[in-house]
Amino acid sequence: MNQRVYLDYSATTPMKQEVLNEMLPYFTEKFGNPSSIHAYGREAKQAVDVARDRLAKAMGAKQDEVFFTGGGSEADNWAIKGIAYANKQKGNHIITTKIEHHAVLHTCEYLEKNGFEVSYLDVDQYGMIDINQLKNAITDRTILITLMFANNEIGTIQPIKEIGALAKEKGIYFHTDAVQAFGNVKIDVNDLNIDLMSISAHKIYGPKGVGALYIRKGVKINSLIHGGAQERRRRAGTENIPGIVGFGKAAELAMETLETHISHTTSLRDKLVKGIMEKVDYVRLNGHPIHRLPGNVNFAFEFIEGESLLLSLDMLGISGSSGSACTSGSLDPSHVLMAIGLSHEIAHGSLRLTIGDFTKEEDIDYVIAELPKVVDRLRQMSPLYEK
Amino acid sequence: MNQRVYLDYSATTPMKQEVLNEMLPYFTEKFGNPSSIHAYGREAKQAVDVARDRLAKAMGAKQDEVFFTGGGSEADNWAIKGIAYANKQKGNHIITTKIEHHAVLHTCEYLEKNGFEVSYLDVDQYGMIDINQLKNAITDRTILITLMFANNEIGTIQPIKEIGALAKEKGIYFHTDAVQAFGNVKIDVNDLNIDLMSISAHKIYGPKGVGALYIRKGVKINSLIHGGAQERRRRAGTENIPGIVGFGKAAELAMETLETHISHTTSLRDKLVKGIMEKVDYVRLNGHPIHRLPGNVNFAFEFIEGESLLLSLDMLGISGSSGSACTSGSLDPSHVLMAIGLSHEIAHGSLRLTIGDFTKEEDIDYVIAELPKVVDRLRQMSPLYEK
Amino acid sequence: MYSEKVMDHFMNPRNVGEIENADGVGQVGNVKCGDIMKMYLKIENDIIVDVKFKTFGCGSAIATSSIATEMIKGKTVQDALKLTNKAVVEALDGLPAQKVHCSVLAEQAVKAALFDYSKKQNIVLEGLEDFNPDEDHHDHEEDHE
Amino acid sequence: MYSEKVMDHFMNPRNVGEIENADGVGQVGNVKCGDIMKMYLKIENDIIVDVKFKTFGCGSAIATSSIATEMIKGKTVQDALKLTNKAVVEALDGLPAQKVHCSVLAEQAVKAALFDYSKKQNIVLEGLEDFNPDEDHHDHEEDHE
Ligand SMILES: Cc1ncc(COP(=O)(O)O)c(C=O)c1O
Ligand SMILES: Cc1ncc(COP(=O)(O)O)c(C=O)c1O
Ligand code: FES
Ligand code: FES
Repeated sequence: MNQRVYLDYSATTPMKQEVLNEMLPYFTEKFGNPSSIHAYGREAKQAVDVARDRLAKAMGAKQDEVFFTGGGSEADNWAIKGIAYANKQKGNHIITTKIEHHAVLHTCEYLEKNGFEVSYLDVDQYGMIDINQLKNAITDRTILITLMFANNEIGTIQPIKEIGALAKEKGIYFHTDAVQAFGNVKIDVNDLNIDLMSISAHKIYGPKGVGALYIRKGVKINSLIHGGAQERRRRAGTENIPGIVGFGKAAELAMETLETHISHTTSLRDKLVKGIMEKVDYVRLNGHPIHRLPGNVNFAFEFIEGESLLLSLDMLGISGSSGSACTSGSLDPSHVLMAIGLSHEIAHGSLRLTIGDFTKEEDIDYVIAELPKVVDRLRQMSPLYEK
Repeated sequence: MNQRVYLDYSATTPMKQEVLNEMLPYFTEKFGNPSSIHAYGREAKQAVDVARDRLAKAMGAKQDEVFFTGGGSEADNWAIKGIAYANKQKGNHIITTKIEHHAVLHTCEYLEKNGFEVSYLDVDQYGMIDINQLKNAITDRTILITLMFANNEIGTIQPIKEIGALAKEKGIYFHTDAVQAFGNVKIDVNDLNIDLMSISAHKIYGPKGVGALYIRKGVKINSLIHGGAQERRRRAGTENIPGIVGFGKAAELAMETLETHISHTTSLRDKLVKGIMEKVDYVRLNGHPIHRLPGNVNFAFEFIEGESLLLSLDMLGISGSSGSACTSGSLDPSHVLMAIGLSHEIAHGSLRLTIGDFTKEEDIDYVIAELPKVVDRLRQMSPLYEK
Repeated sequence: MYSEKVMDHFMNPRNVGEIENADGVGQVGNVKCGDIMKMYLKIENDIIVDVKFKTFGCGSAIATSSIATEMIKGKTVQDALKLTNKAVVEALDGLPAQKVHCSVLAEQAVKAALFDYSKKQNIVLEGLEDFNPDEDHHDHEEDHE
Repeated sequence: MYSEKVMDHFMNPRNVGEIENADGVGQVGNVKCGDIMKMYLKIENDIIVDVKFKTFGCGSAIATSSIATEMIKGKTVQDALKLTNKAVVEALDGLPAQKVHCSVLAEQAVKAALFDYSKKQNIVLEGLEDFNPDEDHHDHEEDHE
């Protein structure tokens, strides 16, 4: 393998050196527990305060509306179960979509087994919800709309502002899973009328195992993890100080470099799409042509299967994914690709390539040169392909 | 401040350099998501497997019985809620003690609000439960005994083997919060008949924000965090690879050095207790004289209040705690000290000093020299103290 | 978490001690909550010429007692009665939110000592008509969820 | 996750292609599951003298097809009938648990081609009496919790 080309930034990102540098002192020297009142404890507490402030700034929130968690999945679980159980006397109906991340979908399914009703909105061929269908789904028992900001597989970005305004008008809590959007799209929770928002550090060049939940002041929510008085009594557990410090730094960097990040990834994305579409036939681009994450490319190649495509690319040093990272170990075709109306065999032939800050133009050139050959080789082997 | 003496190892430990060294490559180079099938993903997956193996060895478990979490509190919440909801058709009764960590207590209180019944066992003046009281508390509706291995404030170690045997005999699940015991006491989950066990990395010189739950094969338990297929579909969320790697290394080190660790901390502990008891009057040692954590000292000084004691020590560079770290920010006297029968004013005057691998003999000498002066100064200011 | 001013008054408290045959003695707080403040006043011609305190309590309790004694020493009884917990907090450059109640304790200790003085003198002090020295002013306002 | 042997057969599959006028052709799997294997046999005097395959499927599906063709080439029909998925897995130095079913698919593809051969020859092959070429052998056995 001569070259290593990582194109799986939506699965996870490498941490930036600046982030690691800020974290390092907190492992072995400034190792205190923020709940302790002595010098070590105060030093740790201050570090958490700085990080919280950076995150709040990055989303236009107040400091005391940002709560650290152990990741994006925990944030999703907390938001949905926490709202559901705290507001069940008001109603038991939740609205979501068919293309949510499993952290949202499986949580909703769990609630369905426990007395809640969930409506799963359809999406069109580009992965967009229909705001009218959303309006019609609302009943007087609806307590929560949980609707992802941007999709992790096909990159489609939903009309969050419209949804937020609708939720506000109807007096329904609005949670958005912004794990993929945060750091790739400008987000202001007030402008967009978001009540709760999940984010995760490892998707924005920060550490794994840290996330956050934005909770608008006044929102009625139960805890998911009970115990000590951390996070203003809402999320127990000794704080992951280095992780939180790293998340803060990553968020700050993301905001400082947002424009160049977007233009860099968008231009490489467009180059990759154009290059492949020109050289390969029987291929389509999944997701929305315009309203999509800057670094997201998702192809469906007919007549071949995703895993053998991934394996072949991996042998060439190219790291991609088919469907979401969480499910690429699974054998089912992605629920997102099914929801946008792909047939089973085409869904099976999907390939996600996601671009990030460290992606270089020559990486894209390499993929444009190699990928068509791989597709061709596999098609030659396929009983479905007639030349 | 000329000297810095950290005596709050039960709140959290500094990470060992060996642990950090193993973690470092996983932040910026080997940064893959274990769910990805490409080279970066496989490398990450392998790292998790190694760590899981190390942890399994450290507790006598099988690899596939160890599940990583975001910390000890999450493990406690998962174990208790997970067992409660998965077995509620069998019964709704849980037995615990009055001296559990808040991660257990508040979780039990939460379940009480949701249809479960909880018995809180008393402890004697040394913090020991009465096995007969436990026996009598068991009903045919009892589904879980959750009883901590060693107490975080007073260090008392419970007769876990007897409890495990009793639980097994009665066919009741036995969970133990071993966050303080793991790494300080030899633990074999089979020998002790433990069905579920919570542990946390940052208490054993590992990273913050990582824990694990041991779940014996065959135990019926619900998930706490739903979503992706990680941790054999039982705990969703992208794995905290560097954290998990660090936990594995810390556990391995703990097992390798267990004997010297115990003898080192025990001898310094005994020296500290002796030194203070000889020089200060109106003082008692809280917790069990023999069955206690090797590094735990907990004094009750009459006529003075804990926070002013802590602050004064902090000015001398000595970091201690009053009660548990999680609640030292709180104003209530510790529930543990109340449970062992201390009066309010004596409970308020408690000081926990916990010793670890980096504690030196001269640190203890320094405390023995300074602490009595501090106690005396505060007593001179106290309206309760009559010379 | 504490300002330098608080730490200074905590580490070097002013006017610690007792006054024998004090003209007014007040004690507030209770052992259960972990705080007791006892204040002694020597008053001559309506002027507080000396003041001492003893406190069992947290760092902030000690600091507020200390600064409160400084703030009323040399003042008239009427001026001392005007001492508010807010003034105490300001004089200390602030207190953490959950510690503001300690300053209330300091205000109450001064008032209790002045109330005792007024009873001994058989006078009624304006502002202390309804004062109840045994009232519990110590509210920890926990909000466990 | 795959052994070197699997990766070798995946990257350099043996006997890819079609045989014109094959004596037996079998196809198993279905597009919905993402795997189809098609196997072509040339049989002379009860000996499999040539075999080719085409597979739409995962890496393991391609590797098992490839090695299966190697394992039956030059064998008698009776010996080929004895090919088990277990032998295929062993020949590949193992497969991940969730990929073992791909080897079942390879075994079935061989059987389906032999069944087709027996029908064309109007003979009954021992072991294929109950063979149903349209049965779905592809069981993904998901265990979502
Ligand atoms: C006995 C006990 N259980 C649980 C916990 C919680 O662990 P963590 O801080 O990793 O959430 C702690 C420490 O804080 C503890 O001492
Ligand atoms: C849209 C979305 N939501 C939630 C998650 C889960 O976040 P985490 O891996 O931090 O638990 C992910 C990524 O895995 C994601 O892409
Ligand atoms: S007086 Fe300070 S905590 Fe109550
Ligand atoms: S044949 Fe390989 S996954 Fe089904």
